[in-house]
Amino acid sequence: MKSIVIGVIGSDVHAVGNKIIEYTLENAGYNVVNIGVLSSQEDFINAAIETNASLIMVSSLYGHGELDCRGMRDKCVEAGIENILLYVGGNIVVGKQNFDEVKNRFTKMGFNRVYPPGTPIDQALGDIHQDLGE
Amino acid sequence: MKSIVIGVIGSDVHAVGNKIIEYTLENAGYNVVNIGVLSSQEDFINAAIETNASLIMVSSLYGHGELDCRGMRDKCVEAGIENILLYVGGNIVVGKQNFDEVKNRFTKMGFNRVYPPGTPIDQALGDIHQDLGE
Amino acid sequence: MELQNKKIPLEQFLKEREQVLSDWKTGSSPELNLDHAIAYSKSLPESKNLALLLMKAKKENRTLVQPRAGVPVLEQHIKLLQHLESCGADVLPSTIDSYTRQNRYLEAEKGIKESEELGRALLNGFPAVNHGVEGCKKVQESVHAPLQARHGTPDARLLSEIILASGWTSNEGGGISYNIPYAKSVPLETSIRNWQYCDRLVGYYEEHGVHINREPFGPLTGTLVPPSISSTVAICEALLAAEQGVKNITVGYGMGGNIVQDVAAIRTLQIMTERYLKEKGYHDVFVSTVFHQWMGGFPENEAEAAGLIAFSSTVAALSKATKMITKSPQESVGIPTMEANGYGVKESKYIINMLQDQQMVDSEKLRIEMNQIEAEVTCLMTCIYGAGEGDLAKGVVRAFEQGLIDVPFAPSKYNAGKILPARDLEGNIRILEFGRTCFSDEIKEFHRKKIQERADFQHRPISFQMTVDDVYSVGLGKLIGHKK
Amino acid sequence: MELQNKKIPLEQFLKEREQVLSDWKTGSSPELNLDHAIAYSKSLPESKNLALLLMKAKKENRTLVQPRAGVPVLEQHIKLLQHLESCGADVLPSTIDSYTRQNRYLEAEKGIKESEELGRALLNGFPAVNHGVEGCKKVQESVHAPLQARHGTPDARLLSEIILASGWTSNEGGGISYNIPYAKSVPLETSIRNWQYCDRLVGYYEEHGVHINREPFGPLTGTLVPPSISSTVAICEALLAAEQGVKNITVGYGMGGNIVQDVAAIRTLQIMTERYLKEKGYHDVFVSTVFHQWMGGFPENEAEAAGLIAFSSTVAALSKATKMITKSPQESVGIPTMEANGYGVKESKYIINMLQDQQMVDSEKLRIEMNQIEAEVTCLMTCIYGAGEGDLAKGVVRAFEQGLIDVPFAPSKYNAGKILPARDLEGNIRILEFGRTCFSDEIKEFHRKKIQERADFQHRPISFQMTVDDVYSVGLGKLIGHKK
Ligand code: B12
Ligand code: B12
Repeated sequence: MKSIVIGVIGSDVHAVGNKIIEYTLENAGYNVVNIGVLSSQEDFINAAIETNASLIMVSSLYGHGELDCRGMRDKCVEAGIENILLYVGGNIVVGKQNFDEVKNRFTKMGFNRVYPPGTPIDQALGDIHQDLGE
Repeated sequence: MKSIVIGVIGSDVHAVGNKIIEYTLENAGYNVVNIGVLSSQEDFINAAIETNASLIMVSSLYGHGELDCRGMRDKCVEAGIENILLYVGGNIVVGKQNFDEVKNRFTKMGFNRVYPPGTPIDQALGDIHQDLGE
Repeated sequence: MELQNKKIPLEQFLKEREQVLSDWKTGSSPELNLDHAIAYSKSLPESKNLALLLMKAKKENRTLVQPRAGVPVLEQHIKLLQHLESCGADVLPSTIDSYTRQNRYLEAEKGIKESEELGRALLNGFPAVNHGVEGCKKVQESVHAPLQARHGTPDARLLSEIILASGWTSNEGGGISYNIPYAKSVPLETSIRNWQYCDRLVGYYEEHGVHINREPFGPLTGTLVPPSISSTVAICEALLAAEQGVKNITVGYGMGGNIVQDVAAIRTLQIMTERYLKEKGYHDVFVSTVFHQWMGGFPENEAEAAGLIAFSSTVAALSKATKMITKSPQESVGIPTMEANGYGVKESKYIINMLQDQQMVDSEKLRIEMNQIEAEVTCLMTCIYGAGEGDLAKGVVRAFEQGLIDVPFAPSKYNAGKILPARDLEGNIRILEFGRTCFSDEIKEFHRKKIQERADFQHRPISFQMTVDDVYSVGLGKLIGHKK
Repeated sequence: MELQNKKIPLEQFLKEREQVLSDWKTGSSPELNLDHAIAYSKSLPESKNLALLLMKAKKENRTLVQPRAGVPVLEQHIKLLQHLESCGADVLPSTIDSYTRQNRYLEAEKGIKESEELGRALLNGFPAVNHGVEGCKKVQESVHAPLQARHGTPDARLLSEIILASGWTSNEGGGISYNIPYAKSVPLETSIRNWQYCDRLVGYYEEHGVHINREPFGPLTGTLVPPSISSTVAICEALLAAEQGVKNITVGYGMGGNIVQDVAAIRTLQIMTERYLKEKGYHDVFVSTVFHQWMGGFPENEAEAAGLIAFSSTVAALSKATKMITKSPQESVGIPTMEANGYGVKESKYIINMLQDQQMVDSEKLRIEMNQIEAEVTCLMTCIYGAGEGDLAKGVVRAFEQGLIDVPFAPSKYNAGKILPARDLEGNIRILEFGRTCFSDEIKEFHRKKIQERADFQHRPISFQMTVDDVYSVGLGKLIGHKK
């Protein structure tokens, strides 16, 4: 059973989606490590190392995602988990922006998959399945 | 007391505005000759000649205004009332169109004043007053 | 021949039919052969039949959503309907242009041509007669939902022939509701007689196993019509239709703005239409209701218009009307773009779905308002039958002639035009001036009291200015008009 | 010092104040001198005072309209508020960004700078502390309507000082409602103590003749919160505020979706808050209510979102809440543009005006729902006071500790998080799993019955999946969640 770290980054307290992601991923057969809301990049990375996770799913709902996610891939590299998969989703920037540009920004930051607002977790299950290859 | 001919042109049956225009213009002190809905250009012109009116106010609500109003000025000229004032208002074309273009079309047809959708009759009282100079 | 409420004999109908079909070139299509048309209608899937869909919806206590829509050019019209369907419309319309409504097919022809040439619509609807059965069939075959013609045609005989032969399964209108608000000098005898033909045609289809829905136009002038007036007209037209063999009728009502009065109106309309049909011996007619979103002047601002659309939908959902007709955020400006029309559908459908499991709660207040409408309708119906010495068709003609029933703001010279409506303190539509309408003294007293309360509260005299203020008010953002 | 529900003595307050003001550089502004601040506040026109405006609106049975809005750059923020005012907002907000809410002023500073440089907002609100009294005053002086800070800050002491000294006349929040939904590991003792300070500050202003409004944050997590839970929190915060000298309180509620339950909730909230305040000896506190348009996940489509906004407004108007907080058609996507936010205001205001003269009709059903909420709140309040051995502040802390009161979906580890809500067959929010909440057996039985009815109807087991489906449902266009 592969492990996935989930959580909500930065000063973000949106907890509802996070609880539902946990429930959905567990139902889909993954070992879910939920570090909850108000989590720092370090919290995510430490949890991933401890549990030997294959994927970190960062949620950011409140708009500061761009500020909060910068440098996360570098920190993974430093921590020795350079190959870990990084997903980000929720409402990851402030306001309604052209999503291609947003995706581009986060891809450059080193995220493997970037989801537009309103993508429920169920819609990402296919990607996870494919990327984790189970 | 100057006379104004009012009516609704073509196959148009929108009667509410017409009744309110009659009421408002009478209250404003004009002699109103209301030929009602479903009126042809000829109906307007005959009424104007009969009552020696200074102004014809054409209402068109239903969208066919452009088809119905064409050639009206020429008919006035033919009938010998070439100098009569012609106003048109209501919802004079089909759909939401750039009003400058619409105004242009009707001005070219020989209308002295052209009103955009949602101009209640009260807002035209100033123009009437000015044009009829009383 | 004298007008009476009597089913048109088959031979007479068929003879008249020949004449009707010769009115315009598209009437000579072989597709208009009745055997052929019936066979074709029977070949269509049940899901395209509005009569059946309404029965299903009513059983499920659901409200169907239908926009108005029509443009002159065939391809554009199909595209428009497909878009509206994709936005969630349960029932599709084809709103007919105003030249066709006045049987001016030559002008409609010109309008189609110019619209094609200029690349913008010059007609305000879909000229179904000019497009003929071939065109109308193509429309029908391009969509999944049932199709209905919506118009305002005093003489819709040829139009009705064409749309039914094209597999459209509903026709809006009636001898009163498509005359009084839509014509100036067509005698009621004429329009009622013409609509008897339209209904007889539906009866013919029914006799041959094809269900067709008929829908009297409820809102009339759309402008401050007291519920009892519009309900009475709807009930009369339902009865006239039933006599000709119509079996599936949707009676309509245009939103007034007071939630309790609106729900009371829909409920009473359903109950009383069924009651009168039974009472007059029509036992197998299925009755449903249609609620029209606000039919008077709309606010210009699109956000406000969107608000009014959702508010209308909320009331419709609470009333559990079987169908609702939507508006668009561009209503006050002009015929909506495809997108704006779809916006109205999507927004409305969302509210209907959200409120699927809620309805207006029973209360004393609702009961009182229902009783009031019932008393008024009973009063009007009684005097209509009285005027006709028992014959409904004659009664209607005479009642209008004598002003016993009177529709506010109607353009027809066959309407007395003496009645004046105004709102009371809670926004209910009441009657300020009765003209010669045959309401009982008790009813008149009720209305006078309500209007007086408002006059006192607003410190103003009771006058036409009150009515005028109320005509403008919803467009300006209030339900009850105020002195400027 | 041990937490208790007791007015903070003046000297202690003033001493603590020195420390608070030294938290960030803007705290040293001379404008924060209390004499100066009070004098300035008194110099402002009455029309800018929210406490007074609410009293006026309540008397007139009117519902005020207020959006949420905040952007990082000062000039942009002013422009935004001026636009919203021109769209008809009666009360103006300044929604504070999330770094400020967590007292991370350094990060907020960075966010302002980058937003200025990139020309787009990187913060999700207006960082009032960083802008200081000078900036906040400028905002206030640029608009006509009263200003309120809206945030979600467990420690809002410095923020409160700054906004009040700037002439803003209302502060949203409370020791429970700005902790449980907005924090993970801030102990309730701490946030309640901090909000006692904020309330004491308001008390100080009141003692010196300046009316200030306080508004507990009603909706909590905005997600299927049963009305009795949110009402109990609001009442507790009203009582805690009153003890510190607050005289003008607006208790809030986030729309649930069943119209009867929503109106019952607003009515009960008004009545019970007043009752508890009187009972506990606070006789001169003015209570009003605020209704939040749907606070859970919004539909993505803008037409649907516009529908939901108008539907929310309709319910608010029928409930006659004193104020309503609006949403925008872009809610599900992100912080709205100025235009989208104004659209929500215009649409909402239109509905409020339209329904000014109507309210929810009294009915048996409404009475039952009100009684239900009353019984539940009484139950919770009794056990909170019990847990605190008579002291409300202690009681709240212990009740949360023991899970006697429990907020669904809250992120705080000081919340038990065992309660699970779900809708019944009519869309009322009920409780599926009680955790350790101290509801009576009778109350539990009522909820179980309601949920069982739904399970039977939907042919499904009672489980968390029901809750999950209900979390998604409104965004997907239904009130009651269905199995996929
Ligand atoms: C009520 C109404 C009806 C009623 C009319 C009842 C009756 N017999 O009077 C009914 C339901 C029957 C109806 C029918 C139709 N209608 Co209609 N109707 C309306 C509606 C909702 C309100 C009109 C109204 O009474 N307003 C209140 C009065 C007081 O305002 P008013 O009419 O605008 O008049 C004022 C001003 O315009 C101005 N004014 C008018 N004329 C003039 C002239 C001058 C010189 C000046 C200065 C000012 C001026 O002063 C008046 C008083 O203040 C409007 C949309 C709207 N405005 O919200 C559509 C509308 C006018 N209808 C429309 C259409 C298309 C139709 C139909 C073809 C059906 C359809 N497709 O839906 C039929 C046409 C029938 C026909 N042959 O004419 C369209 C016209 C579209 C366009 N121009 O692009 C509109 C705009 C709706 C829409 N957006 O589609 N309608
Ligand atoms: C409920 C809510 C709240 C509640 C949250 C309660 C709580 N503690 O959980 C309250 C009222 C407290 C709140 C507060 C705030 N909120 Co809020 N909130 C919402 C709202 C209405 C619904 C969120 C929700 O619960 N949805 C239901 C769940 C199931 O969906 P979800 O959260 O989107 O999660 C799903 C998907 O996004 C996806 N997903 C999430 N993460 C990931 C990650 C990956 C990798 C993948 C594949 C998928 C995925 O899967 C989840 C499950 O299906 C949204 C708007 C909306 N969506 O309609 C705003 C919203 C998220 N909030 C917003 C903001 C700004 C705030 C505030 C700053 C206040 C404000 N300005 O109004 C504060 C922030 C507090 C903080 N420090 O974080 C903004 C964010 C703006 C932006 N990004 O531009 C939004 C979009 C509203 C708006 N348009 O302004 N909020």
